[in-house]
Amino acid sequence: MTGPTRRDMLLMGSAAMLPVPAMAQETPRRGGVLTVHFATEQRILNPSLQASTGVYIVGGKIQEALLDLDAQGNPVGTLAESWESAPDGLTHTFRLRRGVTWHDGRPFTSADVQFTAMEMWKKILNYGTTLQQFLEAVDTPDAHTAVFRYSRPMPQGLLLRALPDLGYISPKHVFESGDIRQNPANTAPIGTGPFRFVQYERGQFIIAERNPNYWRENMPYLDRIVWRVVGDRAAAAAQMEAGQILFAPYSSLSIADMQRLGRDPRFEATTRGNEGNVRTNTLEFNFRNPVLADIRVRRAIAHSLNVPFFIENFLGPFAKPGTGPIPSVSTDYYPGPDMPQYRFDTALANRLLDEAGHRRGAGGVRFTLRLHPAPWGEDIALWSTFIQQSLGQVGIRIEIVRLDAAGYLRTVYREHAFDLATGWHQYRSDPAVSTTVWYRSGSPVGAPWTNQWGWKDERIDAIIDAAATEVDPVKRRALYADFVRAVQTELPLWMPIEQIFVSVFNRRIRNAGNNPRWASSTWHDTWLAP
Amino acid sequence: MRALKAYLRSPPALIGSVILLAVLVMGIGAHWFYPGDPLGLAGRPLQWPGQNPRFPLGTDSSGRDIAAQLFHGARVSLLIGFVATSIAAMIGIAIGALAGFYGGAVDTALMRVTEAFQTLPNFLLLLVLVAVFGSTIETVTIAIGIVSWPPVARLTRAEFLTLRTRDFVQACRVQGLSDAHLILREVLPNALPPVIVYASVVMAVAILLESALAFLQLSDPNVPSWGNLIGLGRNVLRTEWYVSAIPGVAILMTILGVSLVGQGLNDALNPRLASGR
Amino acid sequence: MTRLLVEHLTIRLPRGADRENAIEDVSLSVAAGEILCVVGESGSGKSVTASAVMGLLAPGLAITAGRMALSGEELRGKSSEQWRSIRGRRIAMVFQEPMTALNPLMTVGEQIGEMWRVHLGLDAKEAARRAVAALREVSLPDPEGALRAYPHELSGGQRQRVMIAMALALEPEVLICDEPTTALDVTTQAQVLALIKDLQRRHGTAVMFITHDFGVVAEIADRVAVMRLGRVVEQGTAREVLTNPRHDYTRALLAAVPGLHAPPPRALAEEAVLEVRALTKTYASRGLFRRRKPVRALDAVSVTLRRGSTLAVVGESGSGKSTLARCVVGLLGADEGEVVIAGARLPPDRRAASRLVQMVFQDPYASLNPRRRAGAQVAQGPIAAGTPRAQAMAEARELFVLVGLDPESVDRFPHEFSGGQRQRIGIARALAMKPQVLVADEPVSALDVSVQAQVLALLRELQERLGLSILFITHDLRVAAQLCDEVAVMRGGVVEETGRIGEVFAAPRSAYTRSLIEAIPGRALFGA
Amino acid sequence: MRVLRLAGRRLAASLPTLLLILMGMFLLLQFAPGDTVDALMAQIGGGDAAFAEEMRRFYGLDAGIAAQLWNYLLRLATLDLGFSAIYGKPVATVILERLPPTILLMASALSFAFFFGLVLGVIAARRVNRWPDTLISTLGLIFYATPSFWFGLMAIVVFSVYLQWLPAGGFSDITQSYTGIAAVLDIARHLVLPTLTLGLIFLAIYLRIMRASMLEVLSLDFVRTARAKGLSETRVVARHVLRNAMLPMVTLIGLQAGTMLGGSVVVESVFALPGLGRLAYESVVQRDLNTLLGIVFVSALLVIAINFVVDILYARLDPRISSES
Repeated sequence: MTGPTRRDMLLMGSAAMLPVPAMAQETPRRGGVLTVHFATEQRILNPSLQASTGVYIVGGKIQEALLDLDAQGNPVGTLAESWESAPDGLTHTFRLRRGVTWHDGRPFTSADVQFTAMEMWKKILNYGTTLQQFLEAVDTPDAHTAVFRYSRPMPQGLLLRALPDLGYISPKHVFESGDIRQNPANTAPIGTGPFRFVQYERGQFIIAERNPNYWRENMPYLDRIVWRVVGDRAAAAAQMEAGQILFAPYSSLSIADMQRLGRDPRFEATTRGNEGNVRTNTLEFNFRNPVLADIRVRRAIAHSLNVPFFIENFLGPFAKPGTGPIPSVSTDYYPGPDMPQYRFDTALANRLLDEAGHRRGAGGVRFTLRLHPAPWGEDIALWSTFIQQSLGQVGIRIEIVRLDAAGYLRTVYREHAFDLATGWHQYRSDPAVSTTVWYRSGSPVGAPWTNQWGWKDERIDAIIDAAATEVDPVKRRALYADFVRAVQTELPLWMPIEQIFVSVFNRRIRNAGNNPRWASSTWHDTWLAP
Repeated sequence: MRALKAYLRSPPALIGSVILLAVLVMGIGAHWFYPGDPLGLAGRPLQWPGQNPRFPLGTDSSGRDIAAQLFHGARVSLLIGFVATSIAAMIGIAIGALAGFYGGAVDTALMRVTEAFQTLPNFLLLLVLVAVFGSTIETVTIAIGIVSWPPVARLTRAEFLTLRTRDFVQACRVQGLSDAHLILREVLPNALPPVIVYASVVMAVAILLESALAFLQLSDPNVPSWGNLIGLGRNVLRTEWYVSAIPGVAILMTILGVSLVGQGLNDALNPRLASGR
Repeated sequence: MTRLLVEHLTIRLPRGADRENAIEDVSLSVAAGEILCVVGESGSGKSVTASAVMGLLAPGLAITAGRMALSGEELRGKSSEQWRSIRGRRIAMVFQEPMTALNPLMTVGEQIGEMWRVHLGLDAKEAARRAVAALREVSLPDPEGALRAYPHELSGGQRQRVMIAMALALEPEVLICDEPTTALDVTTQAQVLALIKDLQRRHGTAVMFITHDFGVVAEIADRVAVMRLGRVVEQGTAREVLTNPRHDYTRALLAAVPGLHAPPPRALAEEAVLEVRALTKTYASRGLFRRRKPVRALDAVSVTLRRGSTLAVVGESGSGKSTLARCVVGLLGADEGEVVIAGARLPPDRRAASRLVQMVFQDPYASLNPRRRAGAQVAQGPIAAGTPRAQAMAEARELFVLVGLDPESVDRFPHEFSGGQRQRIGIARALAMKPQVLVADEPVSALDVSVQAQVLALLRELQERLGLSILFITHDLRVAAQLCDEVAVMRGGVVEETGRIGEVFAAPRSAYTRSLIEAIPGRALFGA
Repeated sequence: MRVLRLAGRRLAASLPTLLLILMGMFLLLQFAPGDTVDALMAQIGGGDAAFAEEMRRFYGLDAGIAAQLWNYLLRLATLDLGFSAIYGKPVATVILERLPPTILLMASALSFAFFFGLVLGVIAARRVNRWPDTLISTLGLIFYATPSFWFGLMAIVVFSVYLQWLPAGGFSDITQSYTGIAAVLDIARHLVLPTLTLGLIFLAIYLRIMRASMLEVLSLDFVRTARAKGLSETRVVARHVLRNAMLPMVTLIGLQAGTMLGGSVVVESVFALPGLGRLAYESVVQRDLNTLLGIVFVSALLVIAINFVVDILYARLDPRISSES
């Protein structure tokens, strides 16, 4: 019973990347319960307070954002009907949709937008705080118009690309009194979305049902959505096969199970619908360790890792070699592959290490480094083992230090007690949202997934700041190209692998994956065939 | 001597010793059988046993040779077993001896501590110790040792309580010998046999605890332990179930060996059978 | 009419035992209304014979020859089903250890009632009624109360009466008693022996009574069979065997039985080496819930031991004699009063006290550390007191010779010595510290009669040679009479009577002492 | 009345133990790298330092260790277990939600292990050294040696995936809303494999203890008396031996309670059961001190309660205990 080799999997898998011709127009069927695998429980479910895929998978169906993305990945209005920006990028006006009500019956107005933007995005929402750093005020000339005013130019492209993830609106009348973080609505969300919250049993399940007076006519099609909490990946795969779970989002199953279910006619394993959620595997260097401060050592390390072999044999068809911090999927800002790359060349690696003065000592070991892998994600564990094995070949002994989530964050991002670290960098459709912060110096100690490498480059900082406020899209794209070329040359950290999250659907689900962030979006048009 | 003869005659002891010997040979001879680094990249990952002659037992999801990890893993499991058991034995015997010999307030206090350790679920305490002190192989072994001493303490205390009032101990007291002499030279040698037999149980538990920790991804990743291999195999359980099955069988056989040897020791050292008045 | 007949019975021992057969060519018979006493030392095969007759042979033992018949009916070869209907109904047995012979978790009533319910199928109420009658017949106080009581709530003597009631419940043809009174106090023993004789006479049961105590034989036996190493060496009526034994082994055994007549009184030194002044000790045993009423083990006890002489402290179990011994040695602290040795109070520091007083213990198998060599255990005291190791070991060899042991055996382990030899090692260990006073707590009661005599002789000889002053604790007045100059009789923590042993045993002043003397089995034969 | 006094004594005796555990755990966790806010940041995928500072103040982690310990114990005196950072609600409610699955799992595993351990132990002792004894003893050893999580995983593969007999995990099937008997049956179906997995090792232990205890009691004097009374072997075993042999088994329940609760951590994570065991594992990983200490407090109470019941059972079985008081 030997599975097919990885190569033919690659061929079959890539087919899934091409846009699938729309199904023959079947008439959507009303009713049915969509069960979703909920891998890690979240503390709160309110997407306007916490920006993470774990929250969107639930909150994204109950609350709605100003904008969402359409099938081609362009911004489309949800709570906002139309919008226009001033040429200087300082004011952006949104015309809000009329006749929309919250689940508790109260009307949706611009006051809700103002409160959410100023009290939540600007003060609490992770990544929102940096994005809305220069937001001065939100004017509400009438109940259905919201005018965002900034003290420094906010490129319209950046704002429109960021709002689908960082633009969820919460009801002002629920959150205005008391501490926003403690508000019970955070675990029993009230929104304008197609599904109303019913019940949350910790450690077991979350249930939401159809919102009868949803503003889109006779939608949603589904009666109910049930999110089942299953921590163990193998158990979740077994429950999918037993039909107890219909959809496993964001690569929540193990790589082997995703491919196995992909081969099963009842299921489809694809990256379709996740193009908006790209992540790259990182290799972070700590410059406080003098050995790594030497550019030749960093380059030698890069050259000693056979990335294509690792991807083909360990990650399967859902990953491909990365070319830099901005992934190929980002049509607006991807600078193309002809950037400085580090192909697999152990001879070159050894020569660079010799040049750097690290002779091979006892047992052929030049020096020892600690590697801190992030304790989530099966691919991170495989990648850190592969690093240990590969660097061992060029005489660098790697000691993997396994910590749990809290320990990892404090050790790497607060105490900087690491040599190498590896984890995920999530690209959120615009470099300024959560990518350039990995390189921009000056982020406070302890802030995870930011530049904590003890490294600073004036020139790169300048490019980042300029690009962040450059209104002209063409100039902005050129600036980011310079940014990528600079960081790929200097190599403060390396992003060799690009992966898109994988969704595993039961084929009974129709209209699945019909936009680049489908798993996080509202599912108003999703329906279940019998 | 008599106990050895009795030990070799009891069938469980023989089978147990053979199994344990095999595991010992695997552990000690690991570098001879599989010289390379067992965690090194040996070939394409997830090849079935027998599919590739170079890997009789196949490869795991990190492309490592399972057979190599089995041999090197034997060394790790036995090491953890022995070291953790000796830690547990040392703490257990010390506390049990003092509590059993002196009784009164000393006994109550020490028993409160033992009860505290036994009331608290030991795996939970193990989780906390590993979370606090990190999961290198040293901390894992010490943590297991710290968690498994209470039963040894209880057993030693029970033995000391009965032996302390025996005539030959009273005779030594009357001869003016110090408490230390009484504890170490008079009572302890007679209290040890059941404790030694119980050590086999502690060792079995220690190996199981390490594999459970590794299964929850809390053990030392730089060490080729069987538990790590089972944990790794968990992600490919449905397709390549052999990755978890093979180390599982290895753990089962080792503990079987250890328990059988323990049973054999019990028959040999058990006063009722051996001396027989 | 012969109830029980045993002819040429031979039972093989499993391989590796010290001899080939447990018993060889044993022929015995017990007629109705007759008590046959089977007497012999431990290892003589008397208990094996009893268990063979009951069909309860230990696993590993097999009957290889001979036959057994109950009222003419052949027993050997009976199926286990047939044996079940015979046991308890036609042939019953009473065992030695009353403390462990009854099921601790079942009431006395249930355990006796079982006999009628199983054998005769009576219902619980009828069985209970008969049980009360049976308990009254064995003159147990408050039979109704005893019915609901659990075994641990009764004394040793009461439990033995329950066993007898249980055995005789179905009026068996043969009753086998395997040393039923050995574990009892001498007064209780006398009552139980009288009870067995009376019941046997009234029911005409054939009784096979196994014992190692010739006194008991003299007290109760109609006929006697003497066994040695598995063979019956002599058999006859009690009078013949006890007054003119034909076999020299019997003659030796009879000679070893200590009589009550004390050797002529010796001149005693005036100086008191040990004075116990108004010693009081209370045990407040703490139950799980509340304090039980405090038990007064010693109540203002005062005794004096003259240098070079032996003072016997006699009394039944619970009289406080052992507590006294432990207080004198310093193992137990007393609440009030003091222990004075050679004029000075017993120092609390154990090392200092070890040069003044030493102790010999009762159980030979528990008094030596099984895991250490004999010589080392004798020499360890002096070594701890500062004597160099080589000299201490040399002294130990001399002491081994002194107590009659081969000096080379200092390197052997305890399990390689017999019971008697271990007691000699215990004595050597005590003497190694050259104490002023030697306390001997029941040193010979766990030994066979013949070995008992040798150890007593050794103590007498050592006393003369070394001028030892011995405090001798025992429950057996006859043993005390053989060795001690003076005696102190204790009861309930109080000294009833003291004086020269000859005078006290000849004309006891207190009624309790008189009852103790009269309770000695076979007093007429071996007595005054 | 006596029972209450026994309870009072048992509780009083275990109070210092409980205090010792809580303080020990509290201090131990202070050394853990990272705190609950780090865990929160890990979970939500980001957040700046201001956010972290603000959260630390909110959870009161900025006070000194002694202060934190002191007011924790004060609150504990009023049985207020504090607020759970992970779940955003009082620890007491979180634990009460997760208690039923663990208690159900432990109760069924314990009764399964005790009953079959008893039966197999008696059979093995009655036919000592013959084939039933060797078979049962070897099976016992194999069950003892099997790592529970490995057995669980293999059981899932065999019983729920290939044979589709039993559900692969979870506590109940929430897509259907069962009521009454159907709900009970549904939960029972979900608990079959976890009970087997958790109970296996304890079955091996009880089996061995029962066999040894039976052999011990069969060699005692009162059994010889019973046989001399002409009772059949079955009656001797049933009426006399069994009850005496049960005593060590009962004490074992008390001793094993803690280990069983420990074992449930692994079983609950393999079978995705929402019990205390997994909650404990998550609270360690999430550094949620209040929840963890709450679980330790509740599981300690659970073990003490079990030991109390064992004392009562033992006192009723063995008259020597109760009469001595």
